[in-house]
Amino acid sequence: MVELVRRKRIDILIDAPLCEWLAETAAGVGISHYTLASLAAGMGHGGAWRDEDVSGAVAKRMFIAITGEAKVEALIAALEAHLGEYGLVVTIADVDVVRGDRF
Amino acid sequence: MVELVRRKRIDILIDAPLCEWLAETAAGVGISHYTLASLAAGMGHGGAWRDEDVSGAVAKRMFIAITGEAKVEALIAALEAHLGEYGLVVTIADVDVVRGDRF
Amino acid sequence: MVELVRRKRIDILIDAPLCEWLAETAAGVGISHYTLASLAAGMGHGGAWRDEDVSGAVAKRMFIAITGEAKVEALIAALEAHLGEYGLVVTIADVDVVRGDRF
Amino acid sequence: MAEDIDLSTIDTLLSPVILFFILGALAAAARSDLSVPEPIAKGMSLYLMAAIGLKGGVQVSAAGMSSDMVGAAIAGMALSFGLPFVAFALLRSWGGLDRMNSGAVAAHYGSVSIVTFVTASEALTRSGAEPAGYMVAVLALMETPAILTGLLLAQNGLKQKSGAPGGHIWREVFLNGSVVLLLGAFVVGLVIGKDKYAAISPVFTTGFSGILCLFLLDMGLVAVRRLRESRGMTLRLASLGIALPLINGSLGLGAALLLGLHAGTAAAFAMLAASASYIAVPAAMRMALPKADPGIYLSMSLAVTFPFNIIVGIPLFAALASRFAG
Amino acid sequence: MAEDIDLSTIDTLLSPVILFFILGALAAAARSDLSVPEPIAKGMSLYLMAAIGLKGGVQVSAAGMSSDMVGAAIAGMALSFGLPFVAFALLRSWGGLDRMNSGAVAAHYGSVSIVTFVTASEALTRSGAEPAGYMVAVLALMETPAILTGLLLAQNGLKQKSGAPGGHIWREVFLNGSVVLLLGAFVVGLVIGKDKYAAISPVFTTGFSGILCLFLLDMGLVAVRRLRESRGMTLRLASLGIALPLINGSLGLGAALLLGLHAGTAAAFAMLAASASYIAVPAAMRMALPKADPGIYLSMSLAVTFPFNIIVGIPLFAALASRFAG
Amino acid sequence: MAEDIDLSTIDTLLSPVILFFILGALAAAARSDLSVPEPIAKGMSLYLMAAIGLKGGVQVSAAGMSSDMVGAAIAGMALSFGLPFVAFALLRSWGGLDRMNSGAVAAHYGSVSIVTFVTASEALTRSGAEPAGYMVAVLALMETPAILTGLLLAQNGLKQKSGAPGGHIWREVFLNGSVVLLLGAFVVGLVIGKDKYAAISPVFTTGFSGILCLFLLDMGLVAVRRLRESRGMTLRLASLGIALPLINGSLGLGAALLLGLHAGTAAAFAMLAASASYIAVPAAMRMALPKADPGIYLSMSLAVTFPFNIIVGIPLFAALASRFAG
Ligand SMILES: Nc1ncnc2c1ncn2[C@@H]1O[C@H](COP(=O)(O)O)[C@@H](O)[C@H]1O
Ligand SMILES: Nc1ncnc2c1ncn2[C@@H]1O[C@H](COP(=O)(O)O)[C@@H](O)[C@H]1O
Ligand SMILES: Nc1ncnc2c1ncn2[C@@H]1O[C@H](COP(=O)(O)O)[C@@H](O)[C@H]1O
Ligand code: NA
Ligand code: NA
Ligand code: NA
Repeated sequence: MVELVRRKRIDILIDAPLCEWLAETAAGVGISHYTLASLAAGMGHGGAWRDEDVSGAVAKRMFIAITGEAKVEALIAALEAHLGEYGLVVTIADVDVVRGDRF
Repeated sequence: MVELVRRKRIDILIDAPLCEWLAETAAGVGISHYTLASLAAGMGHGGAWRDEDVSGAVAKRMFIAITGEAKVEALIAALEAHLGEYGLVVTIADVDVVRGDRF
Repeated sequence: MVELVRRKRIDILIDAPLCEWLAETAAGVGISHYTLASLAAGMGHGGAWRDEDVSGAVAKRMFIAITGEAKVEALIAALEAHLGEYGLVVTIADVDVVRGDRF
Repeated sequence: MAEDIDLSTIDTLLSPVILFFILGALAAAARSDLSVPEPIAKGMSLYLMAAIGLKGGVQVSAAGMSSDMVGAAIAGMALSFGLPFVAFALLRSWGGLDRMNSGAVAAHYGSVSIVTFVTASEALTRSGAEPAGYMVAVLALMETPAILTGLLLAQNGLKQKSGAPGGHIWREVFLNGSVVLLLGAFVVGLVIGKDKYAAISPVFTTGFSGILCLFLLDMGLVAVRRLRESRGMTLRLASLGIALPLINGSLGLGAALLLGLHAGTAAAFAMLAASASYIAVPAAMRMALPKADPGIYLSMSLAVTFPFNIIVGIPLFAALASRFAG
Repeated sequence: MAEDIDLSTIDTLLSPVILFFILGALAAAARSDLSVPEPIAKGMSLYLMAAIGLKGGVQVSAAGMSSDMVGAAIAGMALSFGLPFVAFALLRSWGGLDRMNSGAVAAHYGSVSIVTFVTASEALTRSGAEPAGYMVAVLALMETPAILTGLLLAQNGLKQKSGAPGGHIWREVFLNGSVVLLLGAFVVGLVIGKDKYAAISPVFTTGFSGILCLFLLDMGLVAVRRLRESRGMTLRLASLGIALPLINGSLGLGAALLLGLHAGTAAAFAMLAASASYIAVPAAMRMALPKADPGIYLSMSLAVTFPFNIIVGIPLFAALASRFAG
Repeated sequence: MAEDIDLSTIDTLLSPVILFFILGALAAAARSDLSVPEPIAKGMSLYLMAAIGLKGGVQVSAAGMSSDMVGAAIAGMALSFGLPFVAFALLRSWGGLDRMNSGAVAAHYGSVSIVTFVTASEALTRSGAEPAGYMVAVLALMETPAILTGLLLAQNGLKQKSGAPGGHIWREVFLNGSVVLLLGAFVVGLVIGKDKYAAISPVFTTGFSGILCLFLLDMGLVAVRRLRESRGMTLRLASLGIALPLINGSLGLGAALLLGLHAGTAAAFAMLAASASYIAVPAAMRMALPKADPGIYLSMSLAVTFPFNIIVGIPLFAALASRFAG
């Protein structure tokens, strides 16, 4: 049987213009692999947004990384100062992965 | 260290034409913040669908909300009558969030 | 109250050209319902990719299926031989679902 | 003296527009991975709606309002209200569908398909029998009444379940994007008239046939893929997908003859009646009758009736109109 | 002898381009679900930028460099640097915004809106007062200086918080896609000249007005939807969204008159000053001043100032330029 | 008497099409955020394929079938089968790649790049040496044979691992969207002929160069971005990315001269041989040889060979064909 290993999945909802910065911040704490999912629309404290807005400034992406607990904590610490001002929505969940040594 | 708080993440797969109705139903039970993710294709009891279909009628979205357990239960109760007829696929998972007071 | 049932959600990150093959493999172990989510970009051992690449060869999708534990294990076993060469990223998480008999 | 429409079937079939439709259909049938990105398809359909709206408005601004126009508008709305009754009866008896699905399908056949109208206009114009500009307004007016009838039939009277997406349905029905764009562009065309239209006619007139080719390529792909993915389609339903456009088209042609419309306009009117919606109505039905099976109504209108109208319906009703209209 | 621009307000309002804008605005106001897919809108905006860049370059390659050009470029950059100070003062005092948001909004008003410029050019050209080709380069040069001023004002001097997305901001500012495409296409136009442009002019010149109609349809939809979703907008801010283009446009017109630009060019110059960015600057502000509220700056520039300029600003400054410019 | 192609290198480089490619490449090199939405790029590539397919078919319908056509088709398929052997040998020896990756890359170089062909046609037509219409069919025929050879070489004979996506590969190979659209549009063009083409020629002929400009802008962006993200690229592989088009192009030109093709057609034939696929073949390889590194084959074909062909290959082989072809 294929072995399953417990890891963390961190999801960060972020403005599209800030994705590159987030990727660099994540790489800085050792999270160099990630995926960006496409989002269509949303509603938050700052009001509604849609991907259709002509100004790319309000489009958002979901940054997803599967990694170990320590790195997740390091990333959160690195983001701490910006959580509020960038309006990041961060969730962390337990996942089982195959080929656990990769993450 | 940044404090992590346990919350629920509810994912609801729904037809694009019904998203607005779902958002209103969710707001009715106090879930006013959400994100809609883009989906490309799928297969279910009702057959296959693709985002490319010319009639927007069969496109789907994933409604995602992070919130407390009580509101999740309230939302499910509010949707109960429609779960079957709208073919909603609903999943609920545990997540840890930062800035837990926001959710 | 609506009854919640514990199921597994399996997410498989896969190259767009291989989606059809994956769907057939999943159907082979009894997972015939699934959803494909749209992804925008990512970074892994094989370097960066973006959905904007003119050659569809490097676009990726997230295959999502909610199902029982046994079928998840069967799927992983069926994929085992290909996990490495297709560069699949597989995660499995616990979710609670409504209408549990459907999954 | 009957106006002559030079539109032999074989000639229509060999027009580039139809050939691209057939190319798309064959590619999908052979399971080729050819596909048109959805935003491009939607962009082209917005373009086509803006273009026919504009051209209709410009034409009416030149030709002036006519009494024909009022007659056609009233007849069109009456047909849109009435045709679903015929369809409903046949779907329940011969088709074997339940009340809910019959009502949902019937709404599609009372309403209209914009692309069928556009393709018919293009074919008629090419054969020297351009339909009157006001037909665009008639098209827009015919989109919605059928939805009312279909809902009445499906639910045995209109009711509103609490918590269901009620208000949204009526907004979807009356302020549907395609209705708004068609009528809006029609009004823009009316206001600007021929002279100001000249500056934008390279995009909206000169480019029209070419874009329509690419759009129908996609429609061919989509129609056949839909057919392949159909569940719940039966041979009986497929036969209704062919019978209904013939019946509705004949009723439409009859009404046009009674109104004394000229041949090109009468043929276009018949095609409106014959066509079945696959954009505005499915979205409304998905909201209003979520238990109705989209596999059935989309497959019938998009995968059976639409190709039938493009390939058989247009030349047929053009020939009939040419023979009988004055 | 003053050049005469035949551009009465009512005539502008009845141009197809403006009517499509109004159609989009009305559709959104009525909450229709009409929408243009985002990739199509982005594709059209790339097309429009390539087209005006090319046309500007080709025109300069025919007309040759002129000293006007240098004057206009310097004046444009000076205005872009300077106008945010005026805006900032008004936003803080009358508008009641804090330093951060005032700086962010001010940057938008110092910078320029490409679509406003394109629409103004189209209207001026139609009225026989085509702006000089080099104005495209002036437009590109005016995009960025205001961002500097806005940041200085917002932060009370430039500082860099550690860990903030610093390098990216400056790349976004100077190598912003729209600046690069505009200037790049301008250079391509300069290099190829009139003869080689002929082969591509059917797409970039003949198709221009038609595509602009469809693009402004989308802008109308987007502007009104943005207005409806605005939080943090006040009546005072809305009034500034109208006052600022009037003030800035007048300053721009004054500068143009001092430089002795001819009427069409002067009107275009005034419109650059009057317009507010809603593409390049918002993205930069989102990075540089994440705490500033995008709801405020996008609503003011996109939902108030842009429609005001399209409907009132263009005919107004065209008339003023026609009266005062030589 | 040799036909004269008036296509000096510098003149080609200064054509708008090439300048837009260079603009895109420079923008990406400077790390500008300029980008063309993927659906727009895909839409433009569908348009370009439909347009060259149609034009080829219309031309053949006017010129009639010729024996040249059969010769070129057979020679083209033979080259597509054979060229990967040369590439494979060089990739293994000089390039230092393993068997798997060498086979995957070799398949790309035996196959063809549609955009290179389109750009070559445009340049040749502009210089008065339009290639024969049947070359579109030759292009389509050359897409697939190389995939077979590449797989044979990579796997040391064809085998099918159980559970691997076998059937899909062959569908992808033979019913690949681009092959189907090219050949389909070619047949449509053959059927409709010159007269019926007139109605759609504003879109497919008049608009061609302009759309190609925008498409090559995107190709420049994509090629350079791909180059920057390349891992596994070595200087030796890059040098092969330049050597292979020279070798393959010369072999192609030789074959064309033996067949006695006229200069424009011979140059186009040489460019087919010289070009490397970056759409159809990568997708097939991703399925058939998932362990082969897409970073290598995409970078070589898209980021090295494609720009080389556009900037050096086309004028070079045009000049050679002009000198040697009759
Ligand atoms: N509780 C939530 N659940 C899901 N998505 C959220 C939630 N809160 C905020 N978001 C998303 O994050 C975006 C920004 O949130 P805010 O900063 O609150 O405006 C919103 O537009 C939503 O897309
Ligand atoms: N078990 C499942 N896992 C993931 N997605 C599902 C599942 N069941 C249904 N779906 C999605 O929900 C859509 C509608 O489902 P259905 O109502 O069964 O046709 C499907 O087309 C899929 O996209
Ligand atoms: N740890 C990870 N977390 C999230 N996504 C990943 C991770 N590793 C790989 N991916 C995604 O999977 C793709 C292929 O991974 P790889 O095979 O490592 O190149 C990457 O481009 C990412 O989009
Ligand atoms: Na009908
Ligand atoms: Na300004
Ligand atoms: Na080749």
